[in-house]
Amino acid sequence: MSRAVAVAGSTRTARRLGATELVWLALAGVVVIGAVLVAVDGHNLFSTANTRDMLARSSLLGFVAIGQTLVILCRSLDLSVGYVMALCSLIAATTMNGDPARVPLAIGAVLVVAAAIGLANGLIISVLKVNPFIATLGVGLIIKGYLDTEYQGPAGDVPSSFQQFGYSRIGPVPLSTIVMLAVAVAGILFLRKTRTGYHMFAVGGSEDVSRLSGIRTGRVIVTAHVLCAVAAGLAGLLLAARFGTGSALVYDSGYDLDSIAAVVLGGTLLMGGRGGIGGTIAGVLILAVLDTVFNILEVDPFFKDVLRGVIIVAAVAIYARRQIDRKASRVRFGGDGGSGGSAPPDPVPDAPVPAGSTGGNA
Amino acid sequence: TDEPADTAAPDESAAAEDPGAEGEEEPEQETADGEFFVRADFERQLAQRDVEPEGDPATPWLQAIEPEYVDTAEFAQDGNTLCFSNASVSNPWRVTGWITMQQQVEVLQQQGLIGEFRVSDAADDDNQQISDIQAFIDAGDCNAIIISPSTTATLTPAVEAACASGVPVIVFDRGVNTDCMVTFIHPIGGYAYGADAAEFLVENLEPGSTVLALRILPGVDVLENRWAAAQEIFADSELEVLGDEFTGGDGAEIKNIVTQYLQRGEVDGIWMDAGDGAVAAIEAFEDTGNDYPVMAGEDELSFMRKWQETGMTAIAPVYSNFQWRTPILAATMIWAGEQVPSEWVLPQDPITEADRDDFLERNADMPALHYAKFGGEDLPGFPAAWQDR
Amino acid sequence: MSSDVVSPATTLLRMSGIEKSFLGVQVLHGVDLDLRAGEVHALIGENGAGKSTLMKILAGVYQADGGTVELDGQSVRFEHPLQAQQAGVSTVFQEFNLLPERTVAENVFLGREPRRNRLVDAARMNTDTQALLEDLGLTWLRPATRVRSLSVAGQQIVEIVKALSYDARIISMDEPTAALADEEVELLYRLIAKLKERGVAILYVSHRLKEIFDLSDRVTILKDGALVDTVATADITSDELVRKMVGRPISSFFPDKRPGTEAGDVRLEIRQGGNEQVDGIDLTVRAGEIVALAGLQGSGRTEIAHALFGVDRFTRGQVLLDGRVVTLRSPRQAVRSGLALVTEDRKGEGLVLNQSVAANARLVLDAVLPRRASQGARRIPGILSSLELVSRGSSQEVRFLSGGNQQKVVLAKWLATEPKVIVLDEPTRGIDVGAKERVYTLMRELSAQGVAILMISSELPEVIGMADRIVVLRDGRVAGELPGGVDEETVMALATGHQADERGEP
Amino acid sequence: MAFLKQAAPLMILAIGQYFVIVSGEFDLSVGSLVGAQVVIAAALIDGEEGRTVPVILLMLGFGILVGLVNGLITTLLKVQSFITTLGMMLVLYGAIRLWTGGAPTGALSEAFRQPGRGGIDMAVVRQLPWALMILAGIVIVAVAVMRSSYGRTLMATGDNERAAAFAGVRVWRVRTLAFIASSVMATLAAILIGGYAGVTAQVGQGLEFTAITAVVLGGVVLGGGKGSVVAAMAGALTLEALFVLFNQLSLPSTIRPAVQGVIIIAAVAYAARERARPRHHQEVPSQQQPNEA
Ligand SMILES: Nc1ncnc2c1ncn2[C@@H]1O[C@H](COP(=O)(O)OP(=O)(O)OP(=O)(O)O)[C@@H](O)[C@H]1O
Ligand SMILES: Nc1ncnc2c1ncn2[C@@H]1O[C@H](COP(=O)(O)OP(=O)(O)OP(=O)(O)O)[C@@H](O)[C@H]1O
Ligand SMILES: [Mg+2]
Ligand SMILES: [Mg+2]
Repeated sequence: MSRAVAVAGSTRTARRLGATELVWLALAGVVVIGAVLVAVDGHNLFSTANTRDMLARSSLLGFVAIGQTLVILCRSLDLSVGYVMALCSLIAATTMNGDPARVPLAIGAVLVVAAAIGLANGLIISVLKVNPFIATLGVGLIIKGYLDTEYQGPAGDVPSSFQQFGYSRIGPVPLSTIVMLAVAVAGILFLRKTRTGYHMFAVGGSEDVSRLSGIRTGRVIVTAHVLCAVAAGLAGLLLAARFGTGSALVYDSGYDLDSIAAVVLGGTLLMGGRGGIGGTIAGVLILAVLDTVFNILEVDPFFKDVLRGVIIVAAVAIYARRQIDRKASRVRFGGDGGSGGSAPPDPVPDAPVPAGSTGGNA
Repeated sequence: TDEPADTAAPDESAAAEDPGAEGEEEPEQETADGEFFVRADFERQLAQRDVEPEGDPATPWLQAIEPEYVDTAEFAQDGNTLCFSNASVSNPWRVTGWITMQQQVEVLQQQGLIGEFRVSDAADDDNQQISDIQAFIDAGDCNAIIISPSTTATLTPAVEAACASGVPVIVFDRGVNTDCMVTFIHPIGGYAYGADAAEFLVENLEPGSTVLALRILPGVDVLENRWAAAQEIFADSELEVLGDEFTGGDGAEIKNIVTQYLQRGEVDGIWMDAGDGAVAAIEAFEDTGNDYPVMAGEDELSFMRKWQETGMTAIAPVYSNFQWRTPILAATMIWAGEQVPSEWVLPQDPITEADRDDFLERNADMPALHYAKFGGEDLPGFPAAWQDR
Repeated sequence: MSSDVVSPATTLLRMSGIEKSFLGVQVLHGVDLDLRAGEVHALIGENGAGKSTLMKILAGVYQADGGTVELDGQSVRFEHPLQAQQAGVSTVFQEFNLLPERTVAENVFLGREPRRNRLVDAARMNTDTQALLEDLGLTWLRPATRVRSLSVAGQQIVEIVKALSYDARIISMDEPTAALADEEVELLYRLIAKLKERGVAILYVSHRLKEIFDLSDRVTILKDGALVDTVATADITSDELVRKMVGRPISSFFPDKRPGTEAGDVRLEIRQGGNEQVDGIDLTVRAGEIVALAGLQGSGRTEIAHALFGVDRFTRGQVLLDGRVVTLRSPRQAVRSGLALVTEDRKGEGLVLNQSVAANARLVLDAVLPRRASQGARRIPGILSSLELVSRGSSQEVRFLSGGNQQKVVLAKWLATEPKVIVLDEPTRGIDVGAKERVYTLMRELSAQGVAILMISSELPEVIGMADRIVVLRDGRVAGELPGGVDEETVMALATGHQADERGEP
Repeated sequence: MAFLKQAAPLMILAIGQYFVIVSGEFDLSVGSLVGAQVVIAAALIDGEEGRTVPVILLMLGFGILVGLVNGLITTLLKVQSFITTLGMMLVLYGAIRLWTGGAPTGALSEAFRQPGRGGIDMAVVRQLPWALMILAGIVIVAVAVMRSSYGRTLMATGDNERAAAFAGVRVWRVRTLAFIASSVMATLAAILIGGYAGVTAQVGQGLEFTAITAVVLGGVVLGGGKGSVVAAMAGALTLEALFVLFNQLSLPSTIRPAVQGVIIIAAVAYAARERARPRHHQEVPSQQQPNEA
């Protein structure tokens, strides 16, 4: 019996390795293929310059995608992140207004505004029961209206001290990437170490089950949206640091859909309940590596879009394949000799014989 | 002065520090408002229209208005790898210019003046373009970096970093808030463009006539300048501005909006901040049975052909597309240690009815979304390169 | 075991006059129930009697429309399951309430994960779960296993472990043994004994009378949402209990065969059918015959129906219809060959809830025989009225119908295709007595018309009362075949693999 | 008349999107597809009248192909349609520009422009636009389809895929056909839009979100199984009327997105309330209620 369980257990773990690991494996694959292609072209993908480039490209999308992971885990979605980023870059730059002393104030303002938008998203979804797609699209439009009315172009001035956030590096690693990875680690710890993190998986897995287990599902969804918006706010800060000013036009750069693509590429289920930030980071890195490789190879920008579309769909198709295989795990009479591991082991030999009232002496 | 920000880019910090600039004007309601109108720039650009540019009129891309030459001896070198960070090729104006640039590069490559021509395209994403520029800097083997910024101002730090790397930097089209580059190449600018169009409407419409303004997107400062100049001029006129609408440059949207205005009343003139979709606006008049308006489009051939066909009263303001050749030539000049203007202001003459047919004839075989003043007729690839794409 | 064993009969919980309606249909009519510390209180009644509803009110899932709940003499009203949990009431729900993607430990501690320094202490969660499992003798269950990979019984055990882990004073269990084999039932007995010693009150719902007599101190009987009686278990016999529950002697409950109903030729035959879930299935159903598939949950009955119907496949063996070998790869082919399948999960697999009665009833015609759909649909009103469907018209959405009426729509949908073989998987699950009788009558009518019926049911009286032959499954294999009318113990013995007389009489 | 003519393309897109949404999926590729089709038309026709019909047939073929690919990837490879069609959106956007070098080339023929631009001259209304007649034709077909067996199975699939499968519905086929319908509608919309306004580089951009918003505004539920095709069209008409209203009210154009955002959230929230009401008992009470215990 225990043998059967052990077998079942080990095959389980072998399968489980897949989820996030597969994405990192895919990343490794992309890096290797990229490196070969780049080498054939006479360059070195791992040169300091190129390594920096790959990492730098990952940081902005990284912030947004970390937040997006949280909402997608809850079976929600945030289409307003692009607008939040734009707004936050403007708030940051105009609040700082060239004065290094105002940097903390600006960061505070950005976080508060972003959190408030996330709160609005979360409440519209959980209290008004508006589909997340429409809710966040609508909130995005509202922000867009505000931006279009208030800002006719880049505004504000970021002091050079804060621009360091966007430009300085430690060795080959850009500071922004380090911060992004720190946020990612914080996010991973949040998901793995806090109750709210646990509950996000639960709510995404099944809202009803979560509720019956005493989870206040609305709060979880709202929290996820607040954190997502705050992550987008951090991305806005990074934009401000890199631009030296705030810019509304960022909302047209497609970070909303890109971040969702990165999350899904990272193996998180769009239906919620499974996945994680670790995979998302790999997803973001895959996109960044592709970008760098395409750039070195001078791939036509439009061909890049084609490739990206194909790669995203292909990756998700592969994950879906594995998902289907999973179901075959509860085999009772399989070709594999019927070992399975699904049926509960029959007797419980080592259980102490109970004293007192069993069925027998009723 | 060679403050590039003065022309294409408003210097917000300057504006913020010096609110008097617009405060003392105390303009009446309809004039250009606030932030995106810097009167000094406006007036200088309007004046520049009348300045005779230096150089051969046959090669307008090498002409310059009131140039202040800088010495480039420090950048003279034998290396000839040219790097170009392009904002995007996402609209017909940029596509046309990009082809011209490539043709120019080919010529110079054959002459051995340019070796490798390395390009990255940021697909309209500022952040991506910053990374692109950094990648060039980090690669360390560019002998010159040309930058066509995707948004004014936001690329300032990246351009400064490029300058700091010691490589000669050339910026063209939109500007950035720094003067660290060797040369900043651009036509006269947005105020002049907007004013050309607005003045034409004021001259050709009866007082009391109505004008509809069609704009592409809010928040793009170079486009805001065009509109700010137009507002300034309309305010001083007796024209009534019915409204200003954002169209996204989408023909269907333009036609819808114009049709709606026509249903509500007369529209005598159309002002556009860019000529994309001008034909759709004209068709709205045709389809609703209204007389043609007085129209300011752009030197896009679709519009100019329609203009010729209908004989309407119109003007094609120009945002000189031939400027795409200049940075390439500038790079070779810099390598050769020749002087270049620190701010290289190219001529920007609108096409009027007088020279319209001439330009149409020269571009007879070109596609509809081609720009008349693309300035590549003398390049060997002409005309096939622009036709086939 | 008698009720006076529990000496100080402190009343922990008192529910009185509980009323509840769904969609204007009252399902609980002023029910009273009280629980004492250290007692096992059985709650019995037919399907749809309102047992689960009462439990869910206690658990804070539903709110009563009327009546009061007192806990320790204090009036309480649970608006959210969390409040019930905090008040010391935990529940094993009838439907699974687990997250398949999470581990056993994560599920057990869902909503109240142990923390240290405000962070979830996963290690402790695992050791606590491990300890809990060891305590219960469930050493083969690993805290870190994903629930998805467990069997139905394994999942049921996790549910129970989860409820026990709350340290609750009141634990209600809604059919906790439904998916369990005998050994696990034994285990549950031991657990319940331990809980009793600790003074926990247990509200226990089961359809297995044997368990009621084995375990409970008192029993409350519900019928059609109304309280029939609460008695000490020691003071009542099983016959009396059944009579109170059903309200009439069981024998009259199942209609007699129609005169002239005869078993004809073999319509359906499965020879050595097998796949990953079942193996070596031999089965024949003749025209005009009702054959029942009996077995514990998870024994593979539904799987046979699914494999037969092309939802899953038999990877081994043969299926013959009217003597000809057929390969049915999809429900569509099955329908075309004259098969019909009334699924066990009415909401999940049987109905498109947001659509009208009419749309549901003609769905199979639309899907499989679109060209004849309109013509076939003309029969539907007749079928619905012969089933005595109660609805506000054929354009009413089926989600607003009661369970029994929903089941009638499902039946109508399949009858409209005029099947030759009809498979009924738990056809009376969750429907009321009247509707049940309608279903039974219909089955008799169909077999009189020569339709071959394969019935799957977990309710032994139904199996025994309706079937001509009973095929009993155990662990995916045929354990044996019995004639209709045998006693429950014989069936259970085959189903569990134990001799009936090994256990005490119920 | 003019208003309906303007609204026709969005209504047609909404009909197409409706088929997909009601089956429980999304189609994010329609905006890109409209753009691609207009550009394809201009490039292939290149001003030659004689090529009009063959090119339109080719466009329809291309539309069917796109729908087929969307549908098969979604149903057979089990990629969520959000991702499938997002990928398709990127691929179409890139491929078309790759092909034309970034900006549209060629020109449309007069004949091609007729359906979107022209009409039959009439006494009272001055002109009966072709677009309106095409729209009417499509509406009749769409309503008929939704009443047909296919329509019912489509609805059932969106409502409960499993139950539909148990009833013999070939879910993959039904959904793939819905994607094809959506792409064909996008193609027809492209013919009208191209005809109406000619070729511009930006044509079609963002139409997918407008179309989805329109459908949802019509009370069709994302997730499938609820709402009628007529309501979806009404949603498109409402949205288009809203845009016209903004214009009539001379609402500053920059603020319009904000108003639009508020209106769609409010409308959908209201619809969600209405829907929740009759079956509110089935749901566990929302946890926002104050604790009375
Ligand atoms: N959410 C609901 N909406 C509508 N009706 C419901 C709902 N839940 C239960 N009912 C109805 O209430 C009645 C009582 O159901 P309940 O589940 O309490 O029965 P039960 O005694 O637990 O039956 P079983 O033995 O089948 O579990 C049934 O007629 C059922 O159809
Ligand atoms: N471990 C499992 N995880 C998920 N689904 C399962 C598992 N075991 C069985 N099932 C599915 O549950 C359904 C019922 O299983 P099965 O046919 O084995 O039981 P049954 O005898 O019909 O019992 P019942 O219908 O009473 O649950 C089948 O569709 C089967 O595929
Ligand atoms: Mg029940
Ligand atoms: Mg079953």
